[in-house]
Amino acid sequence: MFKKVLIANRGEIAVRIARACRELGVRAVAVYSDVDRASLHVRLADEAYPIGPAPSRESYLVVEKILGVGRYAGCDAIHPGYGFLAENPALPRACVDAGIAFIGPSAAAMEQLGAKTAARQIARDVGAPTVPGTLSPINTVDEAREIAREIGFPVILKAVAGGGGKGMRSVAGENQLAPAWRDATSEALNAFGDSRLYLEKYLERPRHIEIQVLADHHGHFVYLGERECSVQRRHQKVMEEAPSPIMTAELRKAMGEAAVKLARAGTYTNAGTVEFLVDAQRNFYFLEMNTRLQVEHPVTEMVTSLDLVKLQMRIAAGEPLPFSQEEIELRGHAIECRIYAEDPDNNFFPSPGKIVDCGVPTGPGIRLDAGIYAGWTVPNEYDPMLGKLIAWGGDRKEALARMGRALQEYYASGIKTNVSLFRRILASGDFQKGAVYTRWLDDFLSAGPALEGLEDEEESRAEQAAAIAAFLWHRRHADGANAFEASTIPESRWKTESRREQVNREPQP
Amino acid sequence: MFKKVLIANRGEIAVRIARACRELGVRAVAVYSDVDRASLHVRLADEAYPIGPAPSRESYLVVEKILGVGRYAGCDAIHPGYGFLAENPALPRACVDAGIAFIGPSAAAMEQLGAKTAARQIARDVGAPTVPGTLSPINTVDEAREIAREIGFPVILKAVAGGGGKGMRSVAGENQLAPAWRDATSEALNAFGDSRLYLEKYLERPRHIEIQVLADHHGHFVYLGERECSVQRRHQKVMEEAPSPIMTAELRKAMGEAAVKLARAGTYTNAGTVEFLVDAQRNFYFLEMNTRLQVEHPVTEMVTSLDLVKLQMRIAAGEPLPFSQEEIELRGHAIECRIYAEDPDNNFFPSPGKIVDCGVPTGPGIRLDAGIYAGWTVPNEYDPMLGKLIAWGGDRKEALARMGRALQEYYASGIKTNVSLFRRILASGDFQKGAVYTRWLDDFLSAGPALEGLEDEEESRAEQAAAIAAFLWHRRHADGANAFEASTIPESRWKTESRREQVNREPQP
Amino acid sequence: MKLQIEIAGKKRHVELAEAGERPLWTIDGQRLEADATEASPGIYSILINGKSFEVRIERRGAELRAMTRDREFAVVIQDEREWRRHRGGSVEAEGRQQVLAPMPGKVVRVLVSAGDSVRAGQGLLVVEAMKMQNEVRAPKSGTIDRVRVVEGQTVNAGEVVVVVS
Amino acid sequence: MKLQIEIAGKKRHVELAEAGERPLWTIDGQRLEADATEASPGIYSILINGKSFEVRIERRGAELRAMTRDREFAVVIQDEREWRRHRGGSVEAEGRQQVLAPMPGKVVRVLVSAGDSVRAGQGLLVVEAMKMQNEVRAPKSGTIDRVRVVEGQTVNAGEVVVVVS
Repeated sequence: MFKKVLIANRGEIAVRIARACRELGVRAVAVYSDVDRASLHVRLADEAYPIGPAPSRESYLVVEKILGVGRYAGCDAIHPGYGFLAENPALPRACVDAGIAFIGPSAAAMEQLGAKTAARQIARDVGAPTVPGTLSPINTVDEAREIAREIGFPVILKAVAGGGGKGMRSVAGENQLAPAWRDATSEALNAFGDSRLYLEKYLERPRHIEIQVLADHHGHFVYLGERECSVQRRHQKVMEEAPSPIMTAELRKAMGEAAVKLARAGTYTNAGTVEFLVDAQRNFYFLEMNTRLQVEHPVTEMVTSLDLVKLQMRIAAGEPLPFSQEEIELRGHAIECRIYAEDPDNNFFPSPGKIVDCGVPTGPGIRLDAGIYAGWTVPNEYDPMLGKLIAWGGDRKEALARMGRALQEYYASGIKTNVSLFRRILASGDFQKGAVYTRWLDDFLSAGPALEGLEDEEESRAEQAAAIAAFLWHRRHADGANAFEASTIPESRWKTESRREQVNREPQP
Repeated sequence: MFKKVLIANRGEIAVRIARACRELGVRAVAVYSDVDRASLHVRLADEAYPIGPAPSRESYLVVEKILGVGRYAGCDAIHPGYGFLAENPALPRACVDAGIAFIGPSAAAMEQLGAKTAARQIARDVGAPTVPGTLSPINTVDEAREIAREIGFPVILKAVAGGGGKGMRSVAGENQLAPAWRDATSEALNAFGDSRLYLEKYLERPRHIEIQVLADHHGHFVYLGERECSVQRRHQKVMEEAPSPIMTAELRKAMGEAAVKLARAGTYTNAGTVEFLVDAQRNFYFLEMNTRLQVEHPVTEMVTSLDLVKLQMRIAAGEPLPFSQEEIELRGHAIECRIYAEDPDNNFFPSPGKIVDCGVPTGPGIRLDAGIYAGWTVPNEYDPMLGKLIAWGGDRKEALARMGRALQEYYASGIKTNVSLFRRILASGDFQKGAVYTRWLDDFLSAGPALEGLEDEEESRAEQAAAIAAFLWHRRHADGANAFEASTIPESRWKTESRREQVNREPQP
Repeated sequence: MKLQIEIAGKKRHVELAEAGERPLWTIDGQRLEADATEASPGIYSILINGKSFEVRIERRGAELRAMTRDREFAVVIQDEREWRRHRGGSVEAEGRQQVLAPMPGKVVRVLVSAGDSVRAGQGLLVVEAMKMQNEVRAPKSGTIDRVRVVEGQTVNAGEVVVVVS
Repeated sequence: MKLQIEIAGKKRHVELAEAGERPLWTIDGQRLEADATEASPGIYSILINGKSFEVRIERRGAELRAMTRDREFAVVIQDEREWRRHRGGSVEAEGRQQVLAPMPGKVVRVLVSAGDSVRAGQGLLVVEAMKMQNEVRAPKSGTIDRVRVVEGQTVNAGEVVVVVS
C-alpha cells in the first residue's frame, strides 16, 4: 500500500478520500486554493499545501501545481476524486513521468473510453447495444427517412452543433418527418449557424441506469451491480439508488457483462462506471463511460458492503481484486440525496454563504458524506454541493423511510439548501413506485407544487407552533433595530415575488 | 402495526426508539421529567408529556404515571427501552390491565428468566452449562474441599453476603484451601457480619459473550449471533463488538442453541439476551438473561442488517418473525464505544454540565446513536451515557480502523468525556489481538498509562501546534479578566493534582 | 406582548402573557395549551396539547422562514405599533422597478443598455456563480432606465443591477 | 505579543509578529513555518511546514486543555508581565489543605467530624451524582479542621467540603 496519497480535489470527495487514507494508515495530503484554507478537507488531512487563487483554472485544474505538491511532499500516489482533473489524461500522463501512481485508469484507457464517440465505437465493436442512429450528419430529408425506416419510429432529430434542446425534434411517424426536418434545420441554423442534423432512435421515457465496474492490473474485471440515476434536474443527477427498482437478475447480468466487456476492450483499470439508457421494455443502450469514481458511489458501497475508495487504492497499488464476480452479494437498498446550496423556491439558484449551524442526521442506516461544518463559508467559486445524505434499508421501503426521517433531521442554516426538493420527491407517488425516467423530475417540477392536502389539524397546529416560535425569535432579536426592520418591512415579500419572476437559471453550455 | 407507541425512557435509547417509530409511520410519544423538557427525545417525538420531578423514582420509575400518559395519549403500545422500568414485571402486568401492548416479554417470562437464581435453575434444567459450584452456603472447610475436588481446582470462595471482592479468595490447589478459607471467613465476617461462604469454579480469564435472541408469539425462536462484551470497567461494559474475535461456527451454534433452549423453556417472547462466560478452552457457562433490549444492540444490527427495535415492535404487534434461523447471515464486523460524560483522568468521575459544541463523526461505516446536542445540559440525575459510537467494517481490522478514525472526529466540548479511554484501548496490543477478558480493562488501567513512545517529530509538532492554538485562544479570550485569571493561576495545576489523589470512585452497591 | 404574525399567508394575532411561572399563549383570541423552549439558538421545541413540534426560525436576507420537520413557512412579523405606522405606505408595484441580483456572482454579460426597450421576461444580463450562468430577466415590459453594473463586475445578492421604467 | 505557554509540562516562549499580511511565529527563539486559522470557535487549523493539525482549546473549570486528533495536553498560559507578578507567591503545598468536591452532586454521607484525625486516603464523605456514589478521600494525614457540608446538601464541583490540617 502507498505511504502518502495526494488528494487532488476539495469538498466532500476530498474528505471521503482522506478518511479512507486514515483508515488504511496512509498519510493524506490535501491541496487548497486561497478560499479553501479553512475547508474541512484541509482540517482532516495530515498535510495540506496551498496551490493558488480561488478560480479552479488557477489552482485545482493546474496539473503542474498538483504534481509539484506531490513531489514536494513525497507522495507516492494521487487520487483525483471526481470533477476537476479526474478525467483529464494529462494528469495520469504527468504522473507516469513523475513516478507517482495515479489512482485511476491509464491515460490511454481514459482517452479511449472517456471520449463519447470513441467509446460508442468500442461499444459497437464488442456488441454492446447503443442507441440506434448515426453520429455523423445526414444530408437530406430523404436520407433521414431511409434511416428512420430502418431503425423504426419514433426517432429524434438533433443538431450536430447542438445542445440545450435547440434544433431538436422528436418525430413520432413518417408523415411528421418532413416538417420536423424543416423546423429543426432552421432552428439549428439560427441557434448555432450550422444547420446539420443527425438522427437517433427516440427513447420515450428512458431510465438512466449505470453499472459500477472494477478492474485490477491482473486482468480481473467485476461489476458491482447497478445504480438507478433517473431522477435528474436538467440532466444533473439529484437522487440515486441501488438497486434499480426495475432491475431483474437477468438484466443485471446482461448489463454487467456488457459493461465489463467494454471495460476489458478498452484495457480499463481501477473503478469506472458504464452508463446506459434503459427503455420501458428493459432494452438497454450504452450511453457513455465515466472513467473515475462517481459522486453516487456510496449507494453501491452500502449494498455491496465494499469501500470503493480503498479498493481503488489497492488496485492502483497493484493488489489483485480480493473477490471474484461470484462473491459479490447485494444486500438491501440504498438511496442518496445530493444536498446543494441552492434555493428550490427560486429556480435552484446557487446560494453560497456562511453556514450558521448544521443538523447532522445520525442513527441506524444513515450515512452523511459532507464537506462542510458550522461556521464555514461556502465559497462562490465551486460546485455548490454540500454533501450527500445516504440511507440504507433492508428493502426499498425501509431505505425511503429512513431517508425521510434523516431529511427531517438535516439542516444547514444561514444558506438555502435543496432539502425540501427531496421531501417533495419522496412524497410523490411516482417516485414511491419507482416509476421515474430521465425527464421525470423536470416534468414533475414544471407541473408545479402539488396541491397541499386539505388543511388538517396537524397543519394548523404546525402553523401555530411556527407562530409561537416566530414570536419568541422576534422577542429575542427585535431589539436590534436592523433585525426588526428586516423582518417587518412589507416590501420584502414583494421583492421576493419580483425576484422569482425575473430569474431563470440556464445551465452553462 | 401499532398507531402510537409510548416510549417509557429518555436519552439515546428514547431517541433510537422514536426514530424506529418515525420510520414505521408510528407516532412516537415521549415522556419527560422536569429537567428533560429540552432533551433530544422530546424534540424528536411526535408528542411529549411531563411526568414529574427529576429524580427517576418520582418520574421515569413510576408505573402509574407512565400508564397514565399511555391512556391519556391513546397509545396502543409501550416500549420500555433499557434501564428504568425495562425489567420490572409491574409494567407489563399493568399494560395487560390497561389493554396496551408491552413491547417486551410477558411479566411471567421476565420474572422467571430475569431473576438470577430462577434462571440458573432453568438453565440447568435444559442442560445449559452454568459455572460449576453451589449457590447455597458451605458449612466447613472439609465440605469445601470435597466440592472443590469434585469440580476441580482452581476454585473461588465467595462470601454469601458479599460483593465488591470482600471475602473472596481464589484457590489454585488443595494445599491453599485451608488458609484461604480462614482468610475469607474472617474478612467476610469483618465486612458483612456474616462469615458464610460458597464456592464456585474459578474461571481464570473468562470472556463475557452474549447471545441475542428473538422470539415471536407463534413459537419461533432465533439467535442473531453473539456480542463480545469483555471490555468492562468495574463490571460495566465499555466497548462491545460482533462477532467475538474467538468465535467459531460450532461454538456459535452451541451457544445460540443453548440460548434459544433457555428462552423457549421460559416461554420468552420479544428480544432478549443470554449472557455467558467463556473460558480459555471455549467452554461456556450461562451467567444470566437480560429480558430487554441491550445498550449494545447496534453491533448486532450492523452485522445482521436487521433493525432490532422494529422487530421488537413487529413481534409485540403479533407478527411472525419474518425470517428463519437459516436465513440469518452475519456480515463483517461491528464495534461500539459507550461515550460517557466522565473524566478518564480523574477516576472516571461523572462530568455533567452544558455541552458547548459537538463533533459528529460521519462517513462510511459510522453510526452514532446519541441523545445529546450542542447547547444541551447533561442533567445530574441520570446515567451519564451520552451515546454510542458504532463502526462497521468488512473485517475486524477495518472496523477498528474506522472506529479510530471516528474517535478522532468525535468530541463534546464543555464537559469531559471518556473518548481518550477508547483511544488507549484501541492502541493496546491486547485489544488489537482480541485478547481480552472481563477484568482485562481494570488490569490495563491499573497498570497505568503506557509509556508514550519516544518523543518523535510528530509529537513535538503537535505540541507546537497546541502552543500556537493556545496562543490564539488566549489572545481572543484574555481580555475578559476571569478567563485570564483562570487560565494562568499556577495553583490550578496543584488543585488538579491534589484532586486526583483525593478521589476514588466506588460503584454504587 | 402582542404581535401580528403572518404564517403561510395567514395573519394571526399572537399574545404571550406570563401568569406566574406559566406562560399563557393566545392566538387570535383563543387560549392555547402550549409550552415553548429554545433548545438551541433559533431552534424552538413547542408542545401544543402534547403535540411536539420543532421549529427553526431563520432569517434569510430580508425574509424570515419557519421550518418544522416537514414544512417550511414564510413569516412576516409586525408588532401592533409598527403595523399601524406602516399601514399608510402601500407597496408600489408599478412605475420604475429595480431589478436585483438574485445571488452573489460575477456579471459575465450585459445584454441591454440604457434606453433599450425590453419585453417582460427578456434577458438583461448574465451572472455567473458556482459554475452556473444565470440570466437575469426583465420583470415587466418597459424601457431600461439605468444599467448599474458592467461586465466583469462582482455583485452581491439583492444589489440593484438594472432599473426598468 | 509574547506568551509563556506550558504544554505537557514543557514551557515554551511563543511569539507572534505580523509582518505585512504574513504572521511570523517564533517558538523558543526559533522561526516556524506555521499558518493558523480559527475554523470554529475554539477550534484551530494549524499548518506547520505543511503538516496539518487540528487543535481544540477548551477551558474546563480552572484548567485549559488542548486536544489534537490523537493527543490531549494540559496547557498553562502566562504572559511575560503576569508571570513576573506571580513569581513571588509560591504554591503552598503543606499545612492546611482544602478538600474540594470533585463533581457536582449530593452529599449522601459524611464520615468524619471536626477534630478527627485521619490517614491519607481515608474516606471523608460520599457524594452521589448520576447514580454513582463517590468517596472523597483525605489528601494527607492530619486532623479535620472543619467539615463544611452536611448530609443531604448539594455541592458544586470545586467547592470546599472539608479542611484538613
